[in-house]
Amino acid sequence: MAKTKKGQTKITIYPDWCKGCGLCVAFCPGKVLELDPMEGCAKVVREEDCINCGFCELHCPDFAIVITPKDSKGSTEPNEGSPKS
Amino acid sequence: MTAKRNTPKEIFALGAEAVVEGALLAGCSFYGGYPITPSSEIMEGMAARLPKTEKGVFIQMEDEIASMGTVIGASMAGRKAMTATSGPGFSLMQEFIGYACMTEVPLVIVNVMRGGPSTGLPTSPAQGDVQQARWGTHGDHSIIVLSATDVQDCLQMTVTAFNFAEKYRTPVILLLDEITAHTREKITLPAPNDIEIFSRLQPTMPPEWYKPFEETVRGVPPMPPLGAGYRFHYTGLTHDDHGFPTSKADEVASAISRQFRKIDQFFFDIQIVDEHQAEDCEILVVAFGCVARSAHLAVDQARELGIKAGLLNLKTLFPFPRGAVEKVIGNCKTILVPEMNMGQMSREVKRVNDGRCKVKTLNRIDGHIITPKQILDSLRKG
Amino acid sequence: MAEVTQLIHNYLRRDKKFPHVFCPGCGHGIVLGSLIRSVHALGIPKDDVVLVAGIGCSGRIPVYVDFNTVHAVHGRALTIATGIKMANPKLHVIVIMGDGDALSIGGNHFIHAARRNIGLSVLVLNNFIYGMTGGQCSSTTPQGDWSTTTPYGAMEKSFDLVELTSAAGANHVARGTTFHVKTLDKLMANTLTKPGFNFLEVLTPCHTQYGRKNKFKNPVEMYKWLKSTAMPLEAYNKLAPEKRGDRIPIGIFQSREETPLEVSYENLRKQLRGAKS
Amino acid sequence: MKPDKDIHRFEICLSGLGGQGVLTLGKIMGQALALGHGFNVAQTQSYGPEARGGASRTDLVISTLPISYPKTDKIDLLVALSQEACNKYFQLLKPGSILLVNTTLVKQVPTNQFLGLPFTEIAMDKLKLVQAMNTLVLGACTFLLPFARRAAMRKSLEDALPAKIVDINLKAFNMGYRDAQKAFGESPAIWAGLADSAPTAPSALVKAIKKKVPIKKKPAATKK
Repeated sequence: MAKTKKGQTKITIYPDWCKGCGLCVAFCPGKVLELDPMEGCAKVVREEDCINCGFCELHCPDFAIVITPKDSKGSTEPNEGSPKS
Repeated sequence: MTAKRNTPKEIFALGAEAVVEGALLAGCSFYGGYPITPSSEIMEGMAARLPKTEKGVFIQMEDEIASMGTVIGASMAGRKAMTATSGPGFSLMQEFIGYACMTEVPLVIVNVMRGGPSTGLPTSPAQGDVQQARWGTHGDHSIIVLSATDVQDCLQMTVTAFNFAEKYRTPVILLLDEITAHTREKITLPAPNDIEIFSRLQPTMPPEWYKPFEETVRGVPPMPPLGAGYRFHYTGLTHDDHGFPTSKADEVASAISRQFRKIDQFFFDIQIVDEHQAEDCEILVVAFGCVARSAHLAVDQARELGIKAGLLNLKTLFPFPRGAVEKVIGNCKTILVPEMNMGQMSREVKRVNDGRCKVKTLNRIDGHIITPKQILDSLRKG
Repeated sequence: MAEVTQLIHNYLRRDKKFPHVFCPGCGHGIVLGSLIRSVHALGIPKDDVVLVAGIGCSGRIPVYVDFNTVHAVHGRALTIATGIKMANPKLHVIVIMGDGDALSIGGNHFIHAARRNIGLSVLVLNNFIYGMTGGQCSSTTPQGDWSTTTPYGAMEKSFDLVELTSAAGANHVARGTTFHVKTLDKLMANTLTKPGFNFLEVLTPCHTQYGRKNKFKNPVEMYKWLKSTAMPLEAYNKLAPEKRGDRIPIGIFQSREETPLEVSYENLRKQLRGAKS
Repeated sequence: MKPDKDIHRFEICLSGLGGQGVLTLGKIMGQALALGHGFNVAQTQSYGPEARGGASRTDLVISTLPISYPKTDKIDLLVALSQEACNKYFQLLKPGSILLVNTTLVKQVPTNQFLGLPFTEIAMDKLKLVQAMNTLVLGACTFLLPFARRAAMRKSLEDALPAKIVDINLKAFNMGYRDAQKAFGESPAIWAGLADSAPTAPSALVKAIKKKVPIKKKPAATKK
């Protein structure tokens, strides 16, 4: 499984729907996300480090995270290097 | 089964068997149940017959609660569905009866009454579930409760029960008793074309315009089967027109009051009674089920003795046929209410009578029918 | 992958209030996501799906999703689902229940539905606790754990749902977790497609009612626990029994091909009617 | 169909041990009278736990008019096939009632006004089938009841039973009818009014009592 390049994705978080559970923040392998203590929800702080593993999108219990390719023609396949148990 | 019968036919049948015939004539194609004396003959009849019909489904469940669940599910999926039970089983069904009222799912429950409370007298008749049929499930609700007097009546009232269930989107309870269910009589099976059958209204608008619990002229919204393209939500929570939970006071009030109104405004259709010698009577017997048969004979015997007795045989127990009672008691001095319980129907009669006549009760709870002689003796005392 | 969330949004009921009612970190939303992805991937039309749920947190799921949905009474979702499936076997009937719902109050219905092997996809969202009513002990609360009704620790043993369901006669039995979502998606697809009683237990954390009282600081800690505790069944089986400890195997535990009830019944009807004419 | 005689509430009580086929007997008789003869018939039963051995009873009310009260009120014919049933239901007899007993099992009849045939013994000795006893009783009753027609009863029997046991039961039915004819001569005089145009005959009841239908041996064991 070839590693895709970092930073090819755009991450959108809907603050209205995010409840700030912190799952995405805790498990993101690239430490892309952080909890915003003021807003009480997750926000994107290092989008350029995103490896498009898809973990946050799959695990967000509130359907509040959307990942789209920056370049719309780019690969949207998830990187298989997602966290393993 | 394959060849459709086009002419009436005489059979010698049990009350329970007549219920089966009535249900099949009414278009029942689903039975979910659990065996319990003295209602099991209905279940056995359905087990033999339904798999031979085109779409008929019979399923024996693990208890009466589950039986009611399958009947509700089948009705949601578009079937005319029923179950039958007795005493303890009827108690177990109460929670789901409330759910069926709330979700307005048409179905028929036959309760063959036996002696109670608890296990009581499993093989003996009683009429102790009258108020339970009306008020058994928690919360305020409207419901239709019917009864039947003889075997032909079992057939007829089962058809009526299905028609009411479908017409008013409500559970309908048919209260029989052990004697009525276990009496064999000659009855006439009507030809299928000779009886009136009502089926629930279907929506005629596009799905996106459909509101499953909307106010309509009759107060009864159309009901599509699951899977027909009208995706909506059923819930036992108080819900809005679309079926989604709500606790807004105005939505709650309008939903619940519509559920009452859809039945209340059709009393003339729902309340069925039989009168016998009632036009000029001075002493009126109000009875139902097997006791109405004793009363019928007693009234005839009383008339021979010169007593102006009459009988009002209630086929609809709830909504209580107030109008029919009021109409008859104009000339009356006394009303006698014989029933095989400690006075459940006489409460209703007293309420309607409102002090106009003397209301006498005649109660029996020993597992035996009230005899014509008991009633006659009471009539003679006036 | 970009479609993941948008796809889910397409299946949600737009007029319902979001965010949904579930607590922060509750796994129920993750299960709903997995369910929607699987229904979509399998190409099952929304009209053909009937989602039946019981009472409890899991019972709130159907409101949000645009299928035919039924919110039943407590513990009895399977009975309504049985009626629906027998009345119309063409429908995909999916039942979502919680552990208390399915196995405590609904335990009898559960084992009998499994015994009948009726064609239902049955999801039990096991969070070890009664969430909605305030954290009371359920029949899957691990022995010794705290709940509001076991303030001195749960005394009774808990159910192993996988073993119970297999023994009761279900065709397919699986277990997944809300941490292992890709595995969950595969198990979900299996659960939605294979005929007969098809059971999937999903371990899903309830931090609010269970985690907080049982030494999990926050929801993340519970997912970490799932990550470190759950392991694939194949690996688990290779592990020496003494090394298994508290590990929980996940995967497919049972795959039988016995005829589902609705099919047997259809056959009986054909046979009876064939013999008649 | 229309019945050819007028009857107002003729009441029969059939009683015996559970397992003797009392309920089946009642059903076949009722069906014949309802469908084959055209009467209104209400058949009720005391309905006990489904174990064999206890007292079992079914009642028939037969009438040309619609039947209001379905239970029996004043029994015209009591059939007692066991001692227990005879003891238990004897009190139902009123003046003018006829009692028919199975003399194989009923050894102590509380009256000397009764008709008797050893039904169980006949079933075992002549038919080698104790289960056919109830059909013998049907035959005997068909003879005794002045409004009963033999052909209609036979037809009901044929309709009600599985094909493989029809023959033996028809044989039993005919045997019961003939044995009753032999033993009792005619139907009870008190029912003469119910017959077509039969002149009032000497009381068959009295005759039957005088005849004292013989009992050959100890009754067979009655355990079931």
